[in-house]
Parts: sequence; C-alpha cells; structure tokens
Amino acid sequence: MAEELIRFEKIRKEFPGVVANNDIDLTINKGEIHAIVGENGAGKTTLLKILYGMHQPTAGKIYIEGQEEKIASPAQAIKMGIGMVHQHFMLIPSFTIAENIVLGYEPRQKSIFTDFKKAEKITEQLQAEYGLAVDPLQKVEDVSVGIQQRIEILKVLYHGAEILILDEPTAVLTPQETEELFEVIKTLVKEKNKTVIFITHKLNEVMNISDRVTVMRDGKKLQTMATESATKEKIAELMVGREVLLSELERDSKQGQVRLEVQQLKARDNRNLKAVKDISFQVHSGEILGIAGVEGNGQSELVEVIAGLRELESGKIIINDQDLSESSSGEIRRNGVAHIPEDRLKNGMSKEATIAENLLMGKQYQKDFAANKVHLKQQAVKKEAANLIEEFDIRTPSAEVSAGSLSGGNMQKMVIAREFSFDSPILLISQPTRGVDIGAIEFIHNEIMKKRNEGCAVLLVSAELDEIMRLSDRILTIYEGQITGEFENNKDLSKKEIGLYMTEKRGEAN
Amino acid sequence: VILETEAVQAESELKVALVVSGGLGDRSFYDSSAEGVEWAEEDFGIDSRVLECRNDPSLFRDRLIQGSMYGDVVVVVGFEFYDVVQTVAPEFPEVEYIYVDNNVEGYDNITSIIYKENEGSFLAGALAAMMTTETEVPNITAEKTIGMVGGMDIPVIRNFQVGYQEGAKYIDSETKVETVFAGDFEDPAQGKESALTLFSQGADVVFAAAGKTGEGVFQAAAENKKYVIGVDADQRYINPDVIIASVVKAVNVSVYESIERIINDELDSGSLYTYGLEEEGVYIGYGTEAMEQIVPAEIKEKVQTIKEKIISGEIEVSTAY
Amino acid sequence: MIKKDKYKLEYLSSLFISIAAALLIGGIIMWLYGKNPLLGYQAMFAGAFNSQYRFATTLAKMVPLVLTGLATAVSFRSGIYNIGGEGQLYLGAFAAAYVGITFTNLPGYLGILLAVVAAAAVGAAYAYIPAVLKVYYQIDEVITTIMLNSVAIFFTGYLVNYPFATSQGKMGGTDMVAEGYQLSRLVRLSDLNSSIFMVALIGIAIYYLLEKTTLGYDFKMVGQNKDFADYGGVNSKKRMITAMLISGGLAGIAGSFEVLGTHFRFLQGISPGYYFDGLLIALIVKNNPIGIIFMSFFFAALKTGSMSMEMATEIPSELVLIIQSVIIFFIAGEAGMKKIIKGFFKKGEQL
Amino acid sequence: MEEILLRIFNLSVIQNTIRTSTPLILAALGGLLTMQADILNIGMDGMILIGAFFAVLGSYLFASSLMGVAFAVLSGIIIGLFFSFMVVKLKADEFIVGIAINIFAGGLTVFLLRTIFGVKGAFSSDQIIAIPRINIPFLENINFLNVIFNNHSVTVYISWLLVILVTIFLYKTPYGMWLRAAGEYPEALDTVGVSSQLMKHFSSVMCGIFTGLAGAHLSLGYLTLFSEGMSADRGFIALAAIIFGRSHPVKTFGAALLFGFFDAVGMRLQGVGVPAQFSKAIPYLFTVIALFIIAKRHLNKKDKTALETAN
Ligand SMILES: Nc1ncnc2c1ncn2[C@@H]1O[C@H](COP(=O)(O)OP(=O)(O)OP(=O)(O)O)[C@@H](O)[C@H]1O
Ligand SMILES: Nc1ncnc2c1ncn2[C@@H]1O[C@H](COP(=O)(O)OP(=O)(O)OP(=O)(O)O)[C@@H](O)[C@H]1O
Ligand SMILES: [Mg+2]
Ligand SMILES: [Mg+2]
Repeated sequence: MAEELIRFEKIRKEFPGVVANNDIDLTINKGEIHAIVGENGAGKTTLLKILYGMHQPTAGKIYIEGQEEKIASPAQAIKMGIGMVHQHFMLIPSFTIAENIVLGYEPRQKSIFTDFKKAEKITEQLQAEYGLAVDPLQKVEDVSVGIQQRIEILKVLYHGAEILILDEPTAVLTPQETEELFEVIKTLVKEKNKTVIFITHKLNEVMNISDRVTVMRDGKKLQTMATESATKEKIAELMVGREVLLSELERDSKQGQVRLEVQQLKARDNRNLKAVKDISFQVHSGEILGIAGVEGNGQSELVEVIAGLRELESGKIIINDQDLSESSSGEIRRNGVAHIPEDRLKNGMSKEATIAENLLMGKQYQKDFAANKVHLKQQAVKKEAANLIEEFDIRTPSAEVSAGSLSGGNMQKMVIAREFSFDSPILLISQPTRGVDIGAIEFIHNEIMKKRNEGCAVLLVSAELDEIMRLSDRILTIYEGQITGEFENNKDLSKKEIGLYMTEKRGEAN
Repeated sequence: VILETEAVQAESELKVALVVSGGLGDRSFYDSSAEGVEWAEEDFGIDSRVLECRNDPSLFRDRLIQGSMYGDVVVVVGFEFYDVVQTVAPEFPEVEYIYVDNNVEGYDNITSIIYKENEGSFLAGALAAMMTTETEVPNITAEKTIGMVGGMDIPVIRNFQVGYQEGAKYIDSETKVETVFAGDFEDPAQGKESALTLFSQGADVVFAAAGKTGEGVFQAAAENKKYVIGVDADQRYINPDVIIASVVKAVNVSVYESIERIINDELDSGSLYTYGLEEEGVYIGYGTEAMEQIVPAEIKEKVQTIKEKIISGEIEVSTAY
Repeated sequence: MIKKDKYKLEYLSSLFISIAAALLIGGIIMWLYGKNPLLGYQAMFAGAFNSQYRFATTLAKMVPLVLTGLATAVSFRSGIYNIGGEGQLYLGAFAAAYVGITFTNLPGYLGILLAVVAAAAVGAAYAYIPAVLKVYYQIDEVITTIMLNSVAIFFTGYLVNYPFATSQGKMGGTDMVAEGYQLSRLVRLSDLNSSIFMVALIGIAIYYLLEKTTLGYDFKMVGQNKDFADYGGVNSKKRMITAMLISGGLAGIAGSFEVLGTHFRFLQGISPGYYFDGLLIALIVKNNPIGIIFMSFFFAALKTGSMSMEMATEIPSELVLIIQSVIIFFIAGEAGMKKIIKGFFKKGEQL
Repeated sequence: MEEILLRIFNLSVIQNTIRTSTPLILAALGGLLTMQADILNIGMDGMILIGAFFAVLGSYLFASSLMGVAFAVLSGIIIGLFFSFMVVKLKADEFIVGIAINIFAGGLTVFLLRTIFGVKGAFSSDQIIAIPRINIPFLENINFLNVIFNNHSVTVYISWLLVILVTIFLYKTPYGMWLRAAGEYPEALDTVGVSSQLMKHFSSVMCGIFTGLAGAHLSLGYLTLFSEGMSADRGFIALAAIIFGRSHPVKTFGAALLFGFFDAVGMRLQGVGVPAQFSKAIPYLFTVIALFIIAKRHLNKKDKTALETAN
C-alpha cells in the first residue's frame, strides 16, 4: 500500500572540512507526511536542498518513482513537481505578494509582458482553493512572517508541486499560525494527494502531524520509523545521543528588589506605526517575567526600547533605580543590562568577525581587555574567548574562525555566552531557542534558570508558549502593544487561557 | 678623459629632449613644439626624444630629470615647469635648457622664451569684430557679438582673453565679447557645447583657445555655419571652411631657432627671448595660399595695419599677468 | 592560529602568482608589439630601483599613495565609503599653502606642524559634510563625495586664480610657502623629502589604531554589521563620523605633503588622482594597513619604472597603463580564479 | 535683472540641456540595470570611452555610421561580459574592477589610436560618418517644439525611447522582474529556477551596450571625432544620476536632465560675471543640495505620517 515516491541512495555531500550528508539512504512514500528531525548541523537542510537541485551530491543517487534522476537545478526540480519552502524565506521584499507567487513562472501577455492582472487572479484563486488568505497587492515587506509563510506555500503550489519540502516551517510561527498551517498540510495530503517532507525541531509537531519520522545525526541517517511507534523521548534521545529530560527546572524562591521598571512606555515600529502602547511593569531580581504574545504585537519593539536600540516616544525606563529613559544602548549596558536579541544574525553577531571578536563586543572598553580604554589586550581577549567556548560548549575548531561558519545552534550559544558573561543583574532575553535543537534548548533553559537563581532579573520574550510556561515566574500577555493580562505561573495555569489573552478573543476567557 | 668623450659627442650628434607638460596630439601648442624639434632633426641631424607628462604634476620633475640625463639640450614646454626647471637646471650645469612659455631669470643654463599672445589675440579680436558685421560673408549677421572659448580659466588663457577683448573694442567699442571657459583642455564635447552657447547668444565668430577642447568648437561651427579662429598653430587645415584664421604662437619656429643658435653657438644662454608680433613669433595665420580665403582682403589689410601700430607702439596691448 | 597563518601565506602566494601572471601577459603584449619584454622589464626594474635617485623617486611616489590608501582603509573598514578623498586632499593642500604663505614667521617645525594640522582639519571638516549627510539623512556618501570632489577642485582652482594667485611664474598657483616650512629633500634631485618619515609614523599610528585599539575594533564591527555594533553599545553613527573625519584628515595631510614637500606651493591640478590610486591599493589589499604600504611601494615602482621602460625601449606609456590594469584585473580576480583552477584539478582527479 | 535672467534661461538652455544630458542618459540607463542587479559599475566612464573609440573606428572603416554604432555596441558587449565575468564569476570586487576598466580604457584607446590611426591626441576625418540627424517636418512650424525636439541626432531620440523601453522592461516584463529580484535577493530567484547569475551577466552586458551607445553618441552623434579621454568623467556623473534617481529609469532620466540643465545654466552664468570655476561647480553642488532637500522632505514626511497615525 505504501507506494515509494522518492528514494535517496547513498547520498553523500561534502563541504570543505565537513561531511554534511554521509551516505544517506531514505525512502519517502507517496501521500505521506514525513518528518525529519535532528540536531543543528545534522545535515537535514543539505539533504533536501539536494532533492531540490540546489546542491549537487558528491556521490549517490536519487530515484523518483523508480526512475533515477539527476536534479541539476531548482528549475528541474520544479518541473518534476518538487517544491521547497526554505528555512529562510525566499521572497523579494519590494515585490507584491502576487508578483512573488508568480516569479519565474509569470503569466504573460503578448508573450513578453507580465500579465499582472492574471497574476492577481491566480493568487486569488490559489488562496481560495487552499484557504490561505493573502492580499495579492500587498508588498511582502509589509506583511508578517506568518503571511510570508503562506506566500511561500502558495508559490510552491502554484509551481504545481506534488512533493512539498518544508524546512522548519513553524520556527517563526505563532501557535495559532502553526495550527492553521497543519490544517493546510493535512488537507493538501488528504484531498490533493500531495506528499510533504518537513523538517522541525519541535517534537510535539512530529507527533501531531507526521506519518513517519526520520532522525539524523552528524550527517548520518539513524532511523526512520512510523510515528505511531515512536515517542517524543525516544526521538529526542536518538537525536542527541543521550537522554533529554525537559523536566521541571529547579528554582530557588528568593525574589528581591525591583531591578527593571518601565512606566507607560510608548514606542513605534519601523514603519512608524504605534507598536508599544502604554506598557508598565516591574521585574525583580531572582524573577523571570515572561511576555507571552503572538509575534508582531509589540514585544520586539518593547525589548528594543528597553535595550536602548529604539527611540522611545514617551514613558520611563528605570534600571537599578536610575532613570535611563533617554540613554544609549551603551549606557544601558554599562548600567547592568545584557540582551539576547531575537534575531541573532541581524544584530546579535557579525558573521565576518571571528568568534573571539564576537565574544568581545560590549567588553572592549573594560579594564580587563583594554588599557586606558584604548589599547586592546589581545591575550586577555583570546583567553576570555577560550573560556567561554569551553564553558558554553560552542562547537568550533578555533576562536579565530569567522562566526558565520558556525551552525545556527552554536551561533546562539555564542551570543548567550557573551551576554551571560557580563554578569549583568538584568537580562533581556528574546526568542532564546529559535531554530535551536532540543539538546541545545535543554542547555539554554538550564543556563537561564541558573541566572535567575543567581539573582538576575530576567525579562523573557518568546513565541513558544511552552518555553514561557516552563521558565517564567510571572507571565504577562501582550496584544496589540498592550498588556492584557498578568498571571502567576503555577500548575493551574492553562495554556489555553493564556492563549486567549494573546488574541482578540480574550473576552471569552472571563 | 671626460673632456675627450664630450668632444667626441659634440662632433657626432646633439641630443635634444623635448619635455612637455601635456600630451602630443593637440594639433596646437605641444605639437608645434614637437614640430620645431623635428625640423631641427631634419636640418641638423640631431637626435631627439619626447617626454610627455600628460598634465600629471607628479611627473614633471622626474620627466625633466630623465630628459636632462638624456639630452645635451632640453626643451621644456609648459608654464607649469616654472618651479621644477629652476630646481633641476642647476643640477645639470652642462645641459642647456630652452624653457618655452614662461620666464625664469637668473640661471646661466635656462633660456626662456615667452610669447606675447595678447598681441596676437588683439589682432584676432579686431579681426573677429570686423568679420561679425561683414554681412556679405555667408551666415554673418549684423549683430555685433563675438565669442571666445577658453580651455580653463588660467593666466595664459586670460592673457589671450585680454588681448582679444581689447582688439574687438578697438574696432568698435560696442562689440560684445562673450567668453565661456569649458573647464577642460581635453573635452571636445564641452567645447562644442560652449561654442553652441556662444552662437545662441549671437556670436558668429568664435576664438577657440582651448587645446583639444577646440576640436569641438570647430565642429560646432561647421554644423552651424559659423566661424572660428584657431590657436597656437595655423589650424586652418583642420577645417578650412570654418577656421578662418589662427593666432599662431610660433613655438615651432622659436624652438627650431633656439636649437639652431645652440649649434651655431649663438645662443645668449640665460636670457629671455620674447616673441611678439615684431619678432614674427606671434602672428595671424590664414592657412596656405591654396586655401580659399574667407576673410576679405580689406580686413586682412586692416589687421596688417593694426599689427604695425602695435609693433610701433602706437597701440599698447594690456596683459593679464 | 596555525590556520590563520596558513591562510595569510596562501593569500600572499596567490597574490604573487597573480602579479606574476599579469606581468607575463604584459610581456606578451610587449612581444606582440614587437618589443623585447625582457628588456622592457629590465628597464622597468632598473628605472625603479637602480640608483639612489630612482629608488628615492619610487619612495617619494609612495608618500601620497600610502596616505590616501590609509584614508580609504579607515573609512571603508567602518562601512562608510569615502570616495571624496581627492577633494579633501585639494582643500588640505590649499590649507597648508595658506598657512605657509600667511604665517611666515614661525619657527620651521611649528609652521610645518601648523600647516599639516590645518590641512588635516580642513580635510576632516570637508569629509564631515558627507558623513553627516550619510549618518543623519541617509544620503548615499558615494555620490556626495564624488560630487564634492569636483566642487573642491573647482573651488581651489578659483582661489589660486583670483584671490591667492601668485605673481610669479604665470601659473594657477599660490605663492611659495615660507622657506622654513619647506620640507628638506633627502636625496639629490629627487622629490623624496622628510615627509616620508611622517608617513612612516602615520602608517604605524593607523596600523595601531585599526589593529590594536578599541576604536579600531569598533570601526571593524560597525563596518561589518552596524546593527550588531549598536546593539553592543557602540554608537555606530559617531564611529562612522569619526572614521570619516580621520579619513578626511589623512587625505588632507596627503595634500599638505604635496605642498610642503614636493611643490612648495599649491598648484591647480596638484593631484593627478592620488586618491583613486590609494583607493585601488587599499581595496586590493582588503584595507590592511601593512598591505597598503607594500602595495603602494609596488604601484610607485611601477610608475617610476614605467618611465624608464618607455625611455629605454620606446614602449608607449599607454601600454604601461594597459599592463597596469591587467595586473589589477588579475589581483582582483585572484580568489575566483584560484577556485576555478582548484575545481578544475579536482575534476581531473576524479576522472 | 530681467535681461540677465533672460540671458540665462531661454530656449537655448533647453536645447543645451538635451544635448549635454544625452550621453549621461544612455550611460545611466545601462548603469541602472547593473545597479538594479546589485552591481555598482564605476567602470562606466571607461566603457563610454571604449565605445566612443570603436564607434569612430567602425564608422571610418566601413564609411557607415551604422557600422560605427555596431562596433561600439559590440565593444560594449565584450567589455560588459568581461566585467561580469570578473565580478559575478570570479567574485572580484566590483570597485576594483571598475577602476581598472577605467585605467584600461584610457590606455587601450590611446594605444589603438596610435597603432591604428597613427595619431595621438585626437582623430578626426571626413571619412568618419556621423550618426544622421532627424528632421521632423511637421514640427518646423511650431518654433518652440521645433527648437527643442527637432534636428537631433538619432541617438538622442533613441535615448528617450530607451527610457521608456527600460522602464517597461524593468517593471512590465518577467525579465525585468527577474533582474530586479537578482539584485534584491538572488537566492530567492535561484530557488524559483531562474539563475540570478545569468541575470547579473545580462545586466552587465546591457550596461556595456548602453555605455557603448553613449560613447557612440559622443564620438559620432554629438561630435564626429575621437579624442583621448573624451568621456571626461561622464560615467561618474551618470552614476550620480543613477543614485539620485534611485535606479528608476524615469527618475534617473530626470536626474540626468537636471544635471545637463545645471551645466547649461552654469555656462551662461559665466556670461554675467560668475567666475568659471563657480559656474562649473554648480551642477555638482546642486546635486548635493538637492539630495539634502529630498532627504529632509522625506524625513519630514515621515514625521508627519507619524503625527497622523498618532491621532
Ligand atoms: N554552503 C555550505 N558550505 C559549507 N558548509 C555548509 C554549507 N551548507 C551547510 N554546511 C555545513 O553542513 C552541515 C549541515 O548543515 P545543514 O544546514 O544541512 O544542517 P541542518 O541539519 O539543516 O541544521 P539546522 O537545524 O541548524 O538548520 C553543517 O555543518 C553546515 O555548517
Ligand atoms: N562600552 C563602553 N564601555 C566603557 N567605556 C566606553 C564604552 N563606549 C565608549 N566608552 C568610552 O567613551 C569614550 C567616548 O566614546 P563615545 O562618546 O564615542 O561613546 P559612545 O559610543 O557615544 O557611547 P554611548 O553612545 O554609549 O554613550 C570612549 O573612548 C570610551 O572611553
Ligand atoms: Mg537547516
Ligand atoms: Mg554678427
């Protein structure tokens, strides 16, 4: 009954110094939802990029419906009915949604002009057919990541894909959006007879939606199994090579004085629209305050304002009893605030710089690293880097390689290592485990909790409700730039209740 | 020993280095100097080399030194060498320097040659002012406007300008003289545009004192059936239909003569030779006899008269220096 | 650590290989033109190094190249692209000349210092305009600096033809600076003057600044990822402006040395595009200060040597320009070519 | 006063503007295509020069202006291909390659001038056939239009036509979309099966063709001669026009016209006593000032929308 659709045979891919795929054999059946899981850098993306014609395998063969195929380019893959939604979205920001969907396969007028009207119509039809609402004439740069995800899927469907590859499609989605996406995937498979391969780090999702799951580690395929016969724990153990216990974290309960306070904070987003509307709260030492909210409700801007990276419109920021409302990011740092940013590549690091240089940022003027604030002490910088690499288990051949060569999970560890090494009493933490594998999540959660127990005041923003609920002492829900609820975190608190406060429907909770 | 070899050399060939601040191929000033050296080569069998600096001041000194190492005589062409020649020449006391277009005093081995370009352009101004009302000549209007396109706003060109204006006013004080500086000696397109601007302001004779930029002036005139006065060399041959005359700076002659003087041991080393109208070092050229003359004979005569008046001192021409 | 050195060595060797390949092609061009390439290169080499005078001339030509190269490096490293060094150089040169003809009674060293400082200040001030436009108004600095180059060149042209025109020598230039301020010449005949020592000091200072100081680190981070720098507490706006000021100052100093050391006055057209040469040099060596010094030496030698090549073999100077650009093409494409060649051999292995 | 103004602003200024800006327009249209594909081409000045030379060569050899243009275009294609080979294939720094192309063009044209025509400096000859001018008879009766729009060389009209064609190409055809996508996010284009590298090569070749045309216009359309260094930094000004016009063909066209206009006005200001050095600086200075004003207005507007959304 399970009909073979794709077969990888001894697929091997070498990058300079890395074997990304080590002789992988894998079969994908027609009409199944096949999950692929594995640590950061396990080679998942590479394998599927080979299927999509973006990489050429160093060795090995691919069979599609029993035929051996050489997939030399994405164009060829598209022709064979393979579509891929990438980990990092592949959309042109200045183009409209319709233009993005038809890009490369534009409907034409008199054979040389793009038929924009038709493109619009196509978009309308697609979105109606698959239930993925988008406005064809909106520019991509103006829409949320959730919508961008939809556009990507519509684009692939427009290409006529029978096989959909989704690379970490839910990493940036809100729980609601994830749910919607899963509905769509299910209908695609059941009603339209598509086959879906998707990569994820979230084991809940694997259990929830997939028919079979393949686990990869270090470029090798470990095992493929029917999801029914697997458990989360088993998969996690296979992935990481040891038992992973996302169990209750230990917490001492000794909260202290107020460290961070914001009063009636207002700020605008990049498009100059109101993003933070009158927010006030306090964070105490020894406390993790979680901000739960659907992405795009002002939490990013909130953190940026506190960190001094965004102009505040009005309101006050009080840090360690000092009014630092008008201060620069440097002053705020010097006054005891460390910050793990939501987008590590955008502002958390320099890809070109070495790991040591990345780890120095923010400390370069400290006595330990600079004489008279001028002369950099290279030896001290090196030593610090070596210590942090060791302490935070950053996997790298040396501190002198460029940070861009690290895998995503290790980049995140590097950022965390740097920020935690300031010994700042206040931590702003945004999306600490985005795109990070389960082993690393465990590590990062432990480190955050350690900081809390040492008496830091932690402001935690995450799109993962699970994460918020696992770590926080107190939870604020945010919706459209305003705080809509406050909860003490305890066992009675239900995800559902918080979820409601994060949406328009919050009235129903009361 | 040294004396012996020198004697041998003198018997064989005189070596002449020509060092120019710009580049050859301008069909005017620099080419004219090269022509002078060529004549000397033909007539006296000298040996010569040309070193171009292509308007790069960082090359002036080095090229001049290279020239000094090569030549017994170095012909230095360009006002820009003013400082450099004064520091290099004392280092090569045995070399004779002929410095063209600027005046350096007090060096035994530097002989300066300057031109009274203002006298020549006075005649050009007078000529243009007379031509612009000469409605019998095709395409000349009665309007009393003439023009000048200068390469850059620098002293030599202003010296041309001063004479040109005075000459025009001498004929008719109501003559309007419009000047445009193209800002470049090597941009014919800008030269053409400048000329067209002048034509649109009513000028029908334009004096082009602009090096290669002047090539654009000629073309503008050819298209609009207007007239141009060329500069430095007798440029009529370039386009005899529109270039009616040229203010010739006889660089070729003066260079040739200087070399001749050196060979005949007649050069007054360290002195200044001034070439004006009187010395025939500056004159108005009307091309060869074979060419059909556009300038009417009466005007030529009138120009001749003015020339004599300048030579006699009856007319004094101002200078920009 | 070992790895880093290995990369450096690899980079250096491929740089040399590309220069060698370029010279080979240059040789082929000469040969096609009917000249003996060996003689040509011999003359070129001799022309650049063969005597005290020639070597000194090569060194003298390095002076403006090193300074403009460093000026480029400081700004480019910080992610603000100063293409306007030519204009800054002109204004700096004029400022130095102004000091030199106005305050003529100071002791020599003081006058020189004042002139150099004035040049640096004026160069920096002129660089400040595009810097502010870039940082606070998001106006592309590449275009503004190019435009301001022309403005400065025309403006100084005006100054030396009208208010400051010299009475000697019928040139577009100022009067000579006071004798005491004229930098001493080091080798008979050549332009080489004591500014080379100052350049050495400045070179060391900039090297130190870029490679060993907090500010240099900040510059690099701002240049690589401005958002990261801001996030890390480095005020990227201020750093960019600082970098631009230093860059403009260096260009201004380059101008002052042309006045104090070479021409002793400001001349119209005083720079034949030094800044663009320096820019090229800096880019080739990826804004590395040490590399700038060596590459400047190479370019300077090429320039002096090519003259002798021209004299000795009558190879036209245009050919030298062609050879020069071929060398640049080779160096620029070095990394890419290496990859392709490697790929080619790899394929060969597999077959 | 009025007389002075009339001297400066009259019909001939517009004519002058059109003539001065044509080579800028042609080159800028090419440069904006590479710019849209995310390649900054500062080698345009050299490309124009090479185009100008080969235009003269072709025209002279075949006694045909068409052949001249063909030669210029061909040389443009070759140099454009070379440029993109260096920049796209070998991933060389576009700045370095651009500057080197300028140096190379300076050397090559002088070298060829000497070896082919045996002259230095400039080459003009009766045997160089100019690009013909077009006379539109019906315009002749309307003085104003006649002066502005009539009797230009073909390349002038071509440049206007190309503004429209390039706009249509960029914004109305799939290929233009691909080109822009290749500049904005090349990987995204690659993943839909269109090679972003190919688009970059294409833009570079188009730039070569356009700069070649600009050169041909200079040496055959506007003048009928070749002269060393005759591009005279027009490539850089074209680049400025591109940045000014934010790589949009119509805006860039406007910027080039504006530049030509300031140049024309500057020339006339000399006539009323403004020193030449100032009048020459005007186009450059105005570009900077205009950019500043635009940026300032932009910022103000942003503040205003902020205010509006606040209410
Ligand atoms: N283009 C490339 N060049 C060199 N190395 C690469 C390249 N792409 C991937 N790699 C390396 O190959 C390995 C596998 O990477 P891949 O992106 O497939 O991992 P992944 O399983 O998708 O990880 P993640 O969960 O973090 O997305 C990593 O070590 C990575 O650094
Ligand atoms: N992160 C820092 N830690 C300690 N001292 C610093 C830091 N940043 C700057 N300084 C000191 O301030 C001096 C002046 O720098 P500058 O005024 O440019 O700071 P800044 O970048 O504006 O900082 P901020 O914007 O954070 O106030 C630096 O030379 C250094 O001595
Ligand atoms: Mg991946
Ligand atoms: Mg008249």
